[in-house]
Amino acid sequence: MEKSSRRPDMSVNIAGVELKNPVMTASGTFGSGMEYSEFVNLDHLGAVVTKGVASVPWEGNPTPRVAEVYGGMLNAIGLQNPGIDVFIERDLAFLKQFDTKVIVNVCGHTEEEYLDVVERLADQPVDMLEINVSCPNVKQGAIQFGQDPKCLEEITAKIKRLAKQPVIMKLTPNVTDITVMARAAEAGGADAISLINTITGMKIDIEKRQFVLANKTGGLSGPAIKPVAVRMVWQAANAVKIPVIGMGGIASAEDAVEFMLAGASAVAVGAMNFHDPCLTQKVVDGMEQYLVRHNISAARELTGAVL
Amino acid sequence: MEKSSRRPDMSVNIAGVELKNPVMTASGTFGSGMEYSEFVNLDHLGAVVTKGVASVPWEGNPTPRVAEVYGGMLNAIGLQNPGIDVFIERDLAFLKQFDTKVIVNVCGHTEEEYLDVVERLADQPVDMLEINVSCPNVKQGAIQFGQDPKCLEEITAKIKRLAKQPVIMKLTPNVTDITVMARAAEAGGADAISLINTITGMKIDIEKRQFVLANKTGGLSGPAIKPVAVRMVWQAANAVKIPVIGMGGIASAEDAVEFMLAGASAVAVGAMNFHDPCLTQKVVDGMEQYLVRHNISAARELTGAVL
Amino acid sequence: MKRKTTMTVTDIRSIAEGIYSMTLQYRKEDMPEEVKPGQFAGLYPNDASRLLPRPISICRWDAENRELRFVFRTAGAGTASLAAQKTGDKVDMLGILGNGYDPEKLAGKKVLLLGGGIGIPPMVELAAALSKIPGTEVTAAMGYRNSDLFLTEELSSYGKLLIATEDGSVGTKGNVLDAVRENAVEPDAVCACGPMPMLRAVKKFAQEKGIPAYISLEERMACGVGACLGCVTKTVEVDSHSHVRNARICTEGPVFDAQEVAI
Amino acid sequence: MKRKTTMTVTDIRSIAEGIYSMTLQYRKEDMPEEVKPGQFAGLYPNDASRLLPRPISICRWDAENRELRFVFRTAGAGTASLAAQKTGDKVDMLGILGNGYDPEKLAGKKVLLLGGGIGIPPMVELAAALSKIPGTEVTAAMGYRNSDLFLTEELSSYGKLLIATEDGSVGTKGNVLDAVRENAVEPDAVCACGPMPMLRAVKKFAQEKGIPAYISLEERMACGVGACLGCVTKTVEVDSHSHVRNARICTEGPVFDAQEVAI
Ligand SMILES: Cc1cc2nc3c(=O)[nH]c(=O)nc-3n(C[C@H](O)[C@H](O)[C@H](O)COP(=O)(O)OP(=O)(O)OC[C@H]3O[C@@H](n4cnc5c(N)ncnc54)[C@H](O)[C@@H]3O)c2cc1C
Ligand SMILES: Cc1cc2nc3c(=O)[nH]c(=O)nc-3n(C[C@H](O)[C@H](O)[C@H](O)COP(=O)(O)OP(=O)(O)OC[C@H]3O[C@@H](n4cnc5c(N)ncnc54)[C@H](O)[C@@H]3O)c2cc1C
Ligand SMILES: Cc1cc2nc3c(=O)[nH]c(=O)nc-3n(C[C@H](O)[C@H](O)[C@H](O)COP(=O)(O)O)c2cc1C
Ligand SMILES: Cc1cc2nc3c(=O)[nH]c(=O)nc-3n(C[C@H](O)[C@H](O)[C@H](O)COP(=O)(O)O)c2cc1C
Ligand code: FES
Ligand code: FES
Repeated sequence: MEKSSRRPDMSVNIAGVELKNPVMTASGTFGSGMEYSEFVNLDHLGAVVTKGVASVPWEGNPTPRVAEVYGGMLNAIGLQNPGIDVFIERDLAFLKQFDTKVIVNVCGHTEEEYLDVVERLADQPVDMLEINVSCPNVKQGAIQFGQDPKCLEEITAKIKRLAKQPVIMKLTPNVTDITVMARAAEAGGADAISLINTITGMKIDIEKRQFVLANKTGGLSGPAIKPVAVRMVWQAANAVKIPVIGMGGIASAEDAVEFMLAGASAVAVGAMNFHDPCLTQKVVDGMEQYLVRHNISAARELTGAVL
Repeated sequence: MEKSSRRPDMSVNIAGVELKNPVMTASGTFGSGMEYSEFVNLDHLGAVVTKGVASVPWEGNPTPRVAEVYGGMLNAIGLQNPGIDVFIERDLAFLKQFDTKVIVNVCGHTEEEYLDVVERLADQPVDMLEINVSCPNVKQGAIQFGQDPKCLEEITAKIKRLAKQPVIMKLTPNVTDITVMARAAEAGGADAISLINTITGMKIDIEKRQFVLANKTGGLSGPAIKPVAVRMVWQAANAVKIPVIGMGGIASAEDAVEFMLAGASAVAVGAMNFHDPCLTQKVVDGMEQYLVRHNISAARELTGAVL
Repeated sequence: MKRKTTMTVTDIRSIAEGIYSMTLQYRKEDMPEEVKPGQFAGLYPNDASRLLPRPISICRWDAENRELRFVFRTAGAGTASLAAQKTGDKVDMLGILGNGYDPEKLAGKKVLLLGGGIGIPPMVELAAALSKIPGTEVTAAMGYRNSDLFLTEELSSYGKLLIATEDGSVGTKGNVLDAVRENAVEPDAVCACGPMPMLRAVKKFAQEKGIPAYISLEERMACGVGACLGCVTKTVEVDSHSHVRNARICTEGPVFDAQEVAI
Repeated sequence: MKRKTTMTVTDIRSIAEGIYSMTLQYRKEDMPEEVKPGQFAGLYPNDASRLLPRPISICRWDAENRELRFVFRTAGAGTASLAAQKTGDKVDMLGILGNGYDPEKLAGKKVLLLGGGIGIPPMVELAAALSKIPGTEVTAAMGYRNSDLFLTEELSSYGKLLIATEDGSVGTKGNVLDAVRENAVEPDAVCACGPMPMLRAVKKFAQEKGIPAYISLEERMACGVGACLGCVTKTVEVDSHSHVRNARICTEGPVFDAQEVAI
């Protein structure tokens, strides 16, 4: 087989936004990019997706907030965040320095809180919004939007009316049928969907006979959930026309390619950043090598290309 | 702390059936006990749960039917089975030789098929029935019973009307809210519930760019799913009064204890039998040692005993 | 009796590009009663995240030294982890698995052994077993990709050895059946192991000649002991265990009469 | 700069029941600019199913030999896997993490170092650093369970060493503060690391004496670099990074002014 001598085109287009490559960070696993900028050059990433931000500062859950489990981890951070004001002033200002797209993950307890953040971001240097309607770790609100198709469609529509940037709805895997939720987001006017958020799990310390997490349950992420995530991305991508951003346990460029083949237009690296803080860069490089090895001229050709 | 010198009481009672210990085999991972009887003395197990059996022989799915994934495996066997006649004649006859309880796992495409098997087993040496309304790998039927609470309640009630043995309804984790399904089974008259069945997953071979399983999707099992299983067992046990049989990724006695603390009255060892064919025996022994170490006089005291 | 045992690596080396030979020794108390050619074992990778045993055919059984020899290709992470073991390391093994070939059935015959690629290793133990049966004549035809041959020394010590290479660099250019035709071999029975297209051709070849063919099949396995029903092959008749047209390769196989499987 | 680097084990041994001392050497090109007492590193278990780094305090930094010494207890499977490493093995490490103690702030003072159990190791590097600052006087009081002591030789070489044991078999019977009272130590500042009840007592002790106390906190961590917000401690005032009453132990800590955290 002849190999093209030109470097493959790594760029992808999500809802009109051109990313230099399909590799993003998964919200909440990369802070606002600041901490990991010591390890990777943010200029090399397709996009930085920030930790969820709300209209006011949130304290989050009591500790322990994280637990290691076989092949992954549980977290119940509870969406601690400094609130939109500090976020704009400090975190967005920091991210503006880099030649990468900025996607702000938005959380809230109520519809109003989501809309408040979306509005505040309207005139900010933000490329897309990702709406977290799927956090399993906050008691009140949030998860219901992500588990009821009617609620999801409605909140999507309301956000779309206000938002000045393309809107990605982030779906929870804790549902019976992900295609129903994907279609609801699409019907509400979402420009893209991203999945999966964490799967609710639990760990008990059998010596102390107590829950390891103060919150009792937490969200499972890491390589353990990858097969479930790939399946849901495949189902969702086959159910809607809008682009799908795939994530869940990506630990290598090969995993990222698997998500693209299943139907993702871009991917996000999450908990495995904690295992290897340089992982995002390695995924970008490895994906390019895969394209070269398979003589594929553009990353976007991978999307849904399972035979 | 003073340690009791008497051996702890390992027996548990599930719906009136006294098991010598809480350790069972998970359906489909232990054949009908014959294959593993070369490795473990079946007399030492609380119960043997057989591979799902239908009213007539089923061919199952095309191959590949299994795939290894990080920390577990995917399977899409498609419930291949020799049918109830051969099962009674050969497999039940074999199991009758052992001093252990026999739980027959029942599958079907339609209500009639389930009821047919239940009826055929009425006068057989069977201690309990486990109804698999949760197999993700058969195209037609089955899964809908397990994902719709009304269907689940109805089929449970119909089975209960016919069954001569206590009925365990086996729940699928592929639902939004496991407590709804647990309550539906209880409302239908189930004597116990067991969970979790496998979580639907997928693996793509990125070199060949094709699905690894002929069925495309398959059920994920093994240590990877344990945190999800423990969470669901805890939720279900807190939602119903009937006993819960816990499973999903058990790889050690410690894992089994974790399920008991979460609320299970008994546990089943599944895919990890394939990793260690002697695992069931080790779980029995290790659980007894745990009880001794913690000065707990009876295994049943573990149930729900997380603080 | 099947058991999961901890074996000791007594020899490990690369014998061709990406092909490893690994010899594992039993502890005295773990010795199996019998090992037949064509049987296999499940080797566990030394990696806490990969839990299933890898089915690998027995290449050679040395009862005196309690040693099993395996020859395998590094196909993925599991076999790569096995290839990284060193002499003295421990490897967990599930064995002995499968039915194997039946040398008695082949006694006194002109037996043609066909091996393709990583189907070659089990032919060594089979050739050794057959060569011990008086009046039995062994001809082996082995197919390689190129001149990077392996196990030829072992094989040629038990009978005539023909070689086919895809690139024609050694022996017949083409596959093993090309070599058989080129050398006008006229066997009474065939035993084969290799990729599916080769096995299909062998089945046809035997059918045409009206001779029995015993072929060793491969499929993804989970349990290796007949419990999970993961590893079935389609059969022509209803299988006596499954009562459907599926036979478990790990238990009823991996060696089947070619005319009985629907490949 | 923080980096994930591959280190080489140059020494590993058990120094008390269940307590291991492990020395890791940097490759030349990976050398950190600075290592402060009280800082820590994330050590990765050699187990493909356990993915998070284990936070372990730096017990000693030997810049000349590019070596970090760690002393840890085998608390679970991760530390057990680390304890099973051998000289010459490779260990992945994320470092250098956290703020550490600030020896300059303590210059010229009578500093009391308090360590309990597995909180003892970081006190060695701190004692070494303080002992180099002219006019600074170090008294260390270390609490052990029983006579199975460790690191006492190292500690006593930098100043006065008091010992408390739970069973009274060596030194004062009781905890480190019992030893401090028994010996009527009157420090200008306290630095402490150990279990939470001890740290609470230290906070109270310092408050009563009106002296500063710097305590090193522990919490379950995922990233170790401030990104996941897993490892927070409650603070008295709103934290300047988080803008809530939570500070990240891995980044703003692990060493905090005791009066600033709500423990
Ligand atoms: C009865 C039998 C005998 C075999 N004998 C040999 C032999 O002597 N030498 C040799 O090199 N290979 C042999 N194979 C093939 C060998 O089992 C696979 O190459 C090996 O399992 C690949 O494992 P991996 O982890 O490196 O690859 P991966 O692709 O990472 O494996 C992932 C999973 O798929 C399974 N798998 C992948 N390829 C195969 C395959 N071809 N057949 C069955 N399972 C597969 C693995 O066991 C594992 O569970 C035999 C297979 C069977 C069924
Ligand atoms: C800043 C800091 C410095 C530390 N310094 C030392 C030291 O010098 N020597 C020493 O022996 N121990 C130290 N610890 C505690 C040490 O991190 C834990 O004992 C270790 O992580 C246990 O890992 P494991 O896999 O053996 O246990 P497991 O219980 O199997 O670990 C499971 C998970 O919980 C985490 N975990 C368990 N216990 C603790 C704990 N006490 N603190 C934080 N995370 C925990 C592990 O990191 C892992 O992610 C320190 C902890 C922190 C936060
Ligand atoms: C510590 C942690 C914090 C997270 N915080 C958020 C968040 O604030 N908003 C959100 O949408 N998802 C959050 N997630 C979910 C991840 O973005 C991602 O969807 C999930 O972890 C699956 O990917 P992974 O397996 O690669 O981690 C968080 C995940 C982790 C591990
Ligand atoms: C190969 C295989 C076959 C299975 N067949 C059945 C079945 O016939 N009926 C059933 O109810 N569950 C079946 N299961 C599900 C298991 O009984 C169990 O619920 C699940 O695998 C989770 O447990 P584990 O993680 O310990 O394997 C099967 C699982 C596997 C791996
Ligand atoms: S591998 Fe399980 S039946 Fe063959
Ligand atoms: S461990 Fe992630 S913020 Fe501290």
